[in-house]
Amino acid sequence: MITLLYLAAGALFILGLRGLGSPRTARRGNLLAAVGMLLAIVVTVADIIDEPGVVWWTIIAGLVVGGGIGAYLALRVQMVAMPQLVAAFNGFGGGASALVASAEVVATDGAFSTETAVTVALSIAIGVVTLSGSFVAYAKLQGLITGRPIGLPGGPWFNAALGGIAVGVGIWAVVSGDPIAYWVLAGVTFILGITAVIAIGGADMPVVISLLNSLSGVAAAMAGFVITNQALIIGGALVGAAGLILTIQMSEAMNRSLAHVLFAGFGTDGGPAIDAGDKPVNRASADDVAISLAYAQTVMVVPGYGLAVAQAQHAVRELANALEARGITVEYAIHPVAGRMPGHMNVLLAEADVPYDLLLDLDHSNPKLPNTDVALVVGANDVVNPSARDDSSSPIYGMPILEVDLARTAVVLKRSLSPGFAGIDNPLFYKETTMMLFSDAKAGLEAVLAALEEL
Amino acid sequence: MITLLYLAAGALFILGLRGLGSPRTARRGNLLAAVGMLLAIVVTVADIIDEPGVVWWTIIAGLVVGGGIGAYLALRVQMVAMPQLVAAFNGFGGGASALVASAEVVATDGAFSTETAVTVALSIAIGVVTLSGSFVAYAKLQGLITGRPIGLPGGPWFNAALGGIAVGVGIWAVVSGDPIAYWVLAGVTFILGITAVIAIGGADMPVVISLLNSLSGVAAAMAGFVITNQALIIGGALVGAAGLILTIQMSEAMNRSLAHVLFAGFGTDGGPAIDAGDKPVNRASADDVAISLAYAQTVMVVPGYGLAVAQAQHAVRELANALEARGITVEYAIHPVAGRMPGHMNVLLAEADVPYDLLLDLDHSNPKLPNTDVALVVGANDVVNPSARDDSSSPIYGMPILEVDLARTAVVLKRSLSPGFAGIDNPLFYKETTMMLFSDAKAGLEAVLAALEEL
Amino acid sequence: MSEEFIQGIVVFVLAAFVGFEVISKVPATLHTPLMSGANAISGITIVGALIAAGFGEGTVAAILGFLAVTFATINVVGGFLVTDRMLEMFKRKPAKRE
Amino acid sequence: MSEEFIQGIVVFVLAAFVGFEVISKVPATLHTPLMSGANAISGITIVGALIAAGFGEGTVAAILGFLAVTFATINVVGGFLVTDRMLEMFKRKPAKRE
Amino acid sequence: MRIGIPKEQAARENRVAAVPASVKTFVDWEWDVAVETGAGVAAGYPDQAFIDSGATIAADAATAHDADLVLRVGPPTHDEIAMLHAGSVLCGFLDPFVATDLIETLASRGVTAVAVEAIPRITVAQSMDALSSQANVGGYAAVLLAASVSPKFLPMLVTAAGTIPPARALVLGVGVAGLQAIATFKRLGAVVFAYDIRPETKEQVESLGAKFVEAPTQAADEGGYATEVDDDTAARQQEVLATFVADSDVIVTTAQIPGRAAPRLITEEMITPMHPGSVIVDMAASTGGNVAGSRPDEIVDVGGVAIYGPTDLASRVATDSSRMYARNLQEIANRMRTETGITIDLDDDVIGPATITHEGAIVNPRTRSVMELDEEGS
Amino acid sequence: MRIGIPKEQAARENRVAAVPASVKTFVDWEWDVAVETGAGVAAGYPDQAFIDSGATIAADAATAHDADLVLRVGPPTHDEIAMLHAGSVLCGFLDPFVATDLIETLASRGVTAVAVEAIPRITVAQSMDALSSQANVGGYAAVLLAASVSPKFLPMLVTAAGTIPPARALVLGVGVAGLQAIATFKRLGAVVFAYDIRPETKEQVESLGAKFVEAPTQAADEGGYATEVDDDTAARQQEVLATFVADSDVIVTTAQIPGRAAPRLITEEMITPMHPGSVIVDMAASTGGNVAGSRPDEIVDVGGVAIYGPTDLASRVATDSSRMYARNLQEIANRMRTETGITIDLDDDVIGPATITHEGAIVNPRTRSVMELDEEGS
Ligand SMILES: NC(=O)c1ccc[n+]([C@@H]2O[C@H](COP(=O)([O-])OP(=O)(O)OC[C@H]3O[C@@H](n4cnc5c(N)ncnc54)[C@H](OP(=O)(O)O)[C@@H]3O)[C@@H](O)[C@H]2O)c1
Ligand SMILES: NC(=O)c1ccc[n+]([C@@H]2O[C@H](COP(=O)([O-])OP(=O)(O)OC[C@H]3O[C@@H](n4cnc5c(N)ncnc54)[C@H](OP(=O)(O)O)[C@@H]3O)[C@@H](O)[C@H]2O)c1
Ligand SMILES: NC(=O)c1ccc[n+]([C@@H]2O[C@H](COP(=O)([O-])OP(=O)(O)OC[C@H]3O[C@@H](n4cnc5c(N)ncnc54)[C@H](O)[C@@H]3O)[C@@H](O)[C@H]2O)c1
Ligand SMILES: NC(=O)c1ccc[n+]([C@@H]2O[C@H](COP(=O)([O-])OP(=O)(O)OC[C@H]3O[C@@H](n4cnc5c(N)ncnc54)[C@H](O)[C@@H]3O)[C@@H](O)[C@H]2O)c1
Repeated sequence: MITLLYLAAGALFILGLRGLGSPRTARRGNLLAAVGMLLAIVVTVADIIDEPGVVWWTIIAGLVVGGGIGAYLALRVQMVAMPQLVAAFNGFGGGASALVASAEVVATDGAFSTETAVTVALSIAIGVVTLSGSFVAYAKLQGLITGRPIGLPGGPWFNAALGGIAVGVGIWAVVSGDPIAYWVLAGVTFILGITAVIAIGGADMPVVISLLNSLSGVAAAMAGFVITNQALIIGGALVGAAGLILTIQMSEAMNRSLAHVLFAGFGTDGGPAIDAGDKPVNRASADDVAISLAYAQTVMVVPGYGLAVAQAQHAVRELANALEARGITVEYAIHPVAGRMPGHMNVLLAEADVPYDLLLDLDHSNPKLPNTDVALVVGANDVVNPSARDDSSSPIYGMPILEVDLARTAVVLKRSLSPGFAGIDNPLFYKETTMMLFSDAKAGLEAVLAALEEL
Repeated sequence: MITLLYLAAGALFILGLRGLGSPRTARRGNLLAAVGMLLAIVVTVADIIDEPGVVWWTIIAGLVVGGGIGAYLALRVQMVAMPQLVAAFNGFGGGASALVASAEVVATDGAFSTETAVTVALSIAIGVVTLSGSFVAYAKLQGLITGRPIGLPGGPWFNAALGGIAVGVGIWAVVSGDPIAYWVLAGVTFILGITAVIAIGGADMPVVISLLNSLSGVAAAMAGFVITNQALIIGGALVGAAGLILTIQMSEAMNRSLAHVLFAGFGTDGGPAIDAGDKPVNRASADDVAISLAYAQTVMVVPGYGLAVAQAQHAVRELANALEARGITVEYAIHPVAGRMPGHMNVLLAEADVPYDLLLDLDHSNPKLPNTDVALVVGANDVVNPSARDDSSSPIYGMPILEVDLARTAVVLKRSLSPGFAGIDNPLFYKETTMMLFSDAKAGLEAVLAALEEL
Repeated sequence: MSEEFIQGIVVFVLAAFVGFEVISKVPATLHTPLMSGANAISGITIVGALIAAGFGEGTVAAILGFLAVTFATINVVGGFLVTDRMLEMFKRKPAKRE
Repeated sequence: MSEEFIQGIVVFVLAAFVGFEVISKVPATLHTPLMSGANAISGITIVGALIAAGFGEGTVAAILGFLAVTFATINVVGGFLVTDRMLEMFKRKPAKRE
Repeated sequence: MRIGIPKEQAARENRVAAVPASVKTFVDWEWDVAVETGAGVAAGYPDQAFIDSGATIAADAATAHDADLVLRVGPPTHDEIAMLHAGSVLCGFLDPFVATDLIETLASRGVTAVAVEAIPRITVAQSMDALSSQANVGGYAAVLLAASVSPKFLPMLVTAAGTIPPARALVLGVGVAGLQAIATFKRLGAVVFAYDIRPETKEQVESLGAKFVEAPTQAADEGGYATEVDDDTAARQQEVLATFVADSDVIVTTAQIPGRAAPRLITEEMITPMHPGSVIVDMAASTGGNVAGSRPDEIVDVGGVAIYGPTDLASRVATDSSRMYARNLQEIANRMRTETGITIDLDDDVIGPATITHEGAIVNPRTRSVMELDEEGS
Repeated sequence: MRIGIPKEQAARENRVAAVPASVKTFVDWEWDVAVETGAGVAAGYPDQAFIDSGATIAADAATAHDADLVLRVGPPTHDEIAMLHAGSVLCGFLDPFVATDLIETLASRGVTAVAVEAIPRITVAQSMDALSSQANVGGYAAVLLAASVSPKFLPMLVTAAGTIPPARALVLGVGVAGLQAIATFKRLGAVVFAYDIRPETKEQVESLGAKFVEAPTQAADEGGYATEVDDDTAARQQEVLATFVADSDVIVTTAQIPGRAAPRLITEEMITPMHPGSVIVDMAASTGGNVAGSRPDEIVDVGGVAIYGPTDLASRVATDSSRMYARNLQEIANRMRTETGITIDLDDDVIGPATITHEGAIVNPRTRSVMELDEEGS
């Protein structure tokens, strides 16, 4: 019977994970998974409540202390610090799995069947790597240690060697059944977790955390084998597999291969070239832009010379059509000198059959921009440069601009941070409310459209 | 150990089903599933080969006879008759599951634990419904009995009553353990299968077969419980679930709700309105068109007045772009009098920026059409009417036409079978090589593009 | 309920989840082949049939077993073959542009 | 290998398949929340921790159990809460056109 | 078989009835082609181009008219008719329902006259339909005329020197010429409204991305042509049109009713509220005009609004209008062609109705009825 | 503060320096505006429209010139200069680097002359850049001229009377006018090729969907203007251009080098192989012409090719070119505006360089250098 209830919890996890994959259902998904977890905990407690000799204080103390710390951290932390928090939580999870297996080692003094011994060793090894690796990731993101990859003596071979040692110790533990061997294994893998993650750059940390998350699932599943509990096996296997897929998707979204991320030290990998010196930009993917657009009520398209260069007039119209089909109001703000000739944008948008009454000139669009949810700047630069308004030393000071910096969100689609005709930098790109989508305008708009249709 | 091999077979089934969902991998998927099946059979045989008292002749005879019949039917049958063949095969599968459970009844004389008894009853009931229902579907499609829904006394309540009786008998069997009860159950459900399917129209048979297919999976899974075999449980559950999803997708693709199909008698459902009197047309979905296009090397777009009415010029260009991105050659055949004014198509296609050198006039396109894989006729009618060439009594006899009827496949996109300007019927629509996609030109092209991008 | 039976339920539920998830949006042209392929897989009952046939005692059991194996084999062999035939249309690969 | 262990493997494989299939193409904005949610689910190890803690004999076992429960609970509680916070942005529904 | 292509003598007529491509086809049929010297120059086809296609150059009009088949653009003068020999076939725009004296002369000289405007507008004759091909060019040329004389930009422009709103264009009469006018206005970026009496044109107007003006409509006759409207309908029509006319910057009117005076669609009162600088091109000026005050080939100023009544629109695009017209004639000739030359088959669906005079008689019923020949005979 | 808008007297000049919208702005600034009677009529702005915006109508030129700020389109005649009072500001196209005698007279009369062509083409001055706004209109008008006189269809048409291939258009010189010409040709459906000496124009040409002719290029000066090319480059340029010119049906040339004669891009030998009926519009005719044989405001026929040298293109679209020009002047006036009226600040980035004469002296360095004033002084 209890197995069936665990199965129900597992089913809730599945539905939860599935829900988390789409913006519409993500919150509900998280809730379902949480309910599943509650079910599993209640079932377990109910199952042991009548057993004799249960040590309750450890359970209650653990639940209270852990719950308090978890809730405090989760509710207090700032939005930007969330990824590192996830890393920390994940480390605790991995550690818990390792502890469960360790407790079994203590309880049985290492007397396992071979197959169980293998799972014990795996629980401990994977759990501990997750623990130490996650905390290094946390420290990197939190700025406690440098975000730059830290070189190891011997480079990547160091970790390879350490991995080899861990395997050897694991075999020793399984074969000998000696508890000491398990503790040595824990020690070696603890170091391995640190050295493996410390060698990876801060920018790749999200991918690393996702991979560690997948590993903590595997650790939980292994622990399930150790204590013969199907809830752990189902939940752990689920997370292990789902986490792996997610890790691959994340590295694809960042244009990295997973191998590159993990073994960066083996080769040299320049990474995406765009970087604004020290000034940080919010770099968005087509998916991110699609979501911002999908959840907007009003969108203002601001076309510029880049739209013309990319010949993206048809693409922009299609995207606008798709947004309109979702009930979103789309208008176009046409700056008097956008492009390279008077009426440049008009020619292009007329070709794409954009109705004239959606084209707003400066006087009509600027009053609307502060109430616009998303200003979608397509290949425009100088005509949306706030310096012209704010910085009297700017060569373009005094030129009227489209004030997209006042919109709730500005999405800027261009290929790089290069300047436009006037050859000057644009503070808009570094604003908090600005998302930069680096791409050719046509390709970028098409990607956004494709992403939108998948929402 | 054997369980793990069954698990491997199950994994192959999963990979196979997944492959079958996409055109690129469908053949490989089928092969994987077949390998999984072979593995399961070999494992089973290997498992029992050393057991004493195995009756080999029934096994060998069954395999030979069944294999021969199956192969003969599969390889001999005509393409058009395939759906009914699938129905027949499915019936055999359901029957087999029922027989496995029945054999268990015979062997144990009905002495089961309650839970096992339930699964035995379910195996028999579901297996037999599948058997008789599938054969009725077969007979309908093969024309052995009329395709029209056959009314039953009391209409749908008849089947409801029969279903109630079956449940009653099932309970009797489980409670009493009397073998007779199981045989009565088999009898009742046999009739139920017939009466349930016979009340449904021939056009809906594909959906019904898919549902019966799902049921045969459930029957197999139940049989798995009966003989405690995880291969049957995994395979059966897989097919049961996948079949159900597929059934829903199929009825959606046919614009029917599943409930409507099954309980058509409860309400009246007009069904799609377009029907060419007695002349049959190949009615295609956007997916079908997308696949034909995706697997073509050369596509000729033939625009007509309907393209103008729908203002689908941008949509056609987008679709062409997507095809070109796949390396497919797309050209446009412009008939001199397509549309309602000289140069009508030119105006529209120029607006959509179709390069002039892709526009072929009559003299240049007709020689190419016989070697064109797909001629995509968008809202054209008279200008592709073969009567003008073939039928000297036709009022348009003698007008030069675009000979899309000579292309390997012609896809005609228009809203209905209504005639065009000349007011005459078009034999092109009834050709075997013609697929009709009934839709507004713009909406239709957009749907095809969406479908194409999912391939 | 026996432990075995419960295990069966666990496996059944998980396999059903896989079945639900494995079918994403399938193009209409593949509906029939997919149905046919799934149908062939449901012939897994052949494993049960083999066991039933092999261990059936008495004429009735033997006949039932024989029939079960025959039916299931028709389903399996015919099913996979006919699916493969349906899928022939997907053999041709789009060639590169000349 | 014990029957139980084999059952475990069956369940593990099937659950892993579900895990693979359940994640279809996820928009990048959901990568972090999904990761966080999955991470919370991996806290299922709390079940093991509860059992370990409940039945641990001796001080070492008790401490290990206590730590295991604490760690796992942090993961579970913190994980679900933080995921929910991340997902707040999806609360707003697009309104109809005025 | 000898075929003659005279040089057109009419003022403002730049077109020619054959182009090198059609000459080449005739030569392929083993016909002798004589092109009068300079016949194609105004259309951009020098003599040498015809020579290269296999024609001989006729030194004067008499030689060019001395042929079995004479292809012309406009009707011949009496002098030119005198150059035709009996039994020859003359093919061109002959105005056969109005210019009856010319027809009479042709008949009396024993010339077979085939009038391209009488080619029936049936599907199989589309390639011979010179009315359509020339109306098509006319619609295009009318818009270019209007655009080039309009003091307003047609497209919308947002510039540093202010936003220029798009011009509003109105097309009245949406036959072949009207449709092409809509398309050309659209290309130039104007906001286009259009109206025609025939209800089916609404869909056609919209198929070009323009807006239909919802004034009263009335079904066409069985030939697809518009019929006259009663005074009441006309009044309601004008009422609706008035506001659109007043707001328009450029107007092209093309409305015709075959065999009758063109309908008056724009009255003087409707013009008064228009902006000064607005332009109206009345393509129906030669048949009475759709616009009050329009005069053929003149520019009339009504309170700052310029009303053009050009009758030579197709001729302004002479290279291509000649090319299309020559192709029409080539197809007609092909229809008449036999092994050895040409024959006139009065029972032919296409040639029959288009033949006006044959073997000394006036054979076309409509011409006969206009000339009241049958009544006299009855 | 009184502002005067005289009626332009030059031939073919239809524009006016103020439109009702700009008058309204001046009135809002509490300026008195006097518009000479009939000044706006040719541009489609009757006196009444100005009155409605708050202007008074001046009965004659003298009254209109008797103001603190006089806004004109073209330069004044000596008679008109005589009507200006000392200390007044004159703003318009004054041709300040060529028409030096006029400048001298203005200086001697104590008139402050602000020449719009000397407004620097910097970002903040874009709304005052009359050269751009008028060149833009000119590019549009040039294409409409070419299209309306071309005997060929610009767009492609597939019709029952044969397929008409699209015309090939060539635009030489891709500044403001050239870009608008490309855009307008594209709208009309021609296949457009374009060329400019400045390499950055390639991307601009392609951004309008046209094709760039890959002839030699040469970087612009720091002001963004083209510089003169050496003979060798010119020869290679012509070699490449020759084939494109020969194949073109319509050509618009706009190439200018500020302060110099326009570059000769099309020679007589390049014209010879062109089809008869082809059309060339040389927008640089008044500064020497890009095309051999072009003459200002004349139509020259070179072997059937018509070469137009219009100098009044912007004036042909007078309603909208006036509207943009008036807006430019309004922005300039705004730049000069103070609480009480206007002042000329010679240190202003925009007004400074554009001021030619002030307080009796010629202050513009370039005019001074053309007049060799500084050398004399040094
Ligand atoms: N309208 C006129 O009459 C006229 C005439 C002359 C000069 N101007 C000047 O031109 C400027 C116009 O402003 P603007 O905002 O339209 O343009 P802009 O300031 O020149 O900026 C255009 C931006 O588009 C991006 N871009 C170029 N190609 C692209 C592609 N294929 N895909 C995506 N992005 C692309 C470039 O950034 P990346 O390289 O990073 O992609 C560039 O920063 C003003 O400074 C104006 O004064 C206007
Ligand atoms: N080009 C000319 O100069 C000219 C002038 C006058 C007459 N014509 C005549 O017009 C005809 C032209 O031939 P054609 O093949 O282009 O056109 P057509 O024969 O008139 O056929 C057009 C087809 O488009 C379909 N359609 C209409 N609206 C649609 C929409 N929104 N979406 C999808 N389909 C739509 C209609 O079928 P459904 O209703 O089923 O959708 C109709 O059968 C010829 O007969 C020609 O002789 C031509
Ligand atoms: N089937 C064919 O092959 C073919 C070929 C060419 C033209 N046609 C048809 O012939 C018909 C006439 O074409 P056309 O261009 O020669 O016409 P037209 O030149 O005779 O007349 C021009 C237009 O004026 C309209 N008109 C007449 N009176 C009007 C009024 N009072 N108010 C508004 N509009 C009025 C007519 O409806 C017509 O559309 C059209 O239907 C056309 O499609 C058919
Ligand atoms: N930043 C601004 O505010 C602003 C405003 C308007 C114009 N501009 C720039 O000013 C520049 C000049 O514009 P314009 O239209 O006044 O130019 P223009 O009228 O002086 O010349 C027209 C064109 O002729 C070209 N040309 C000169 N010699 C040539 C030769 N030998 N061969 C081919 N082409 C030749 C020039 O490069 C120029 O593009 C452009 O770069 C334009 O973008 C800038």
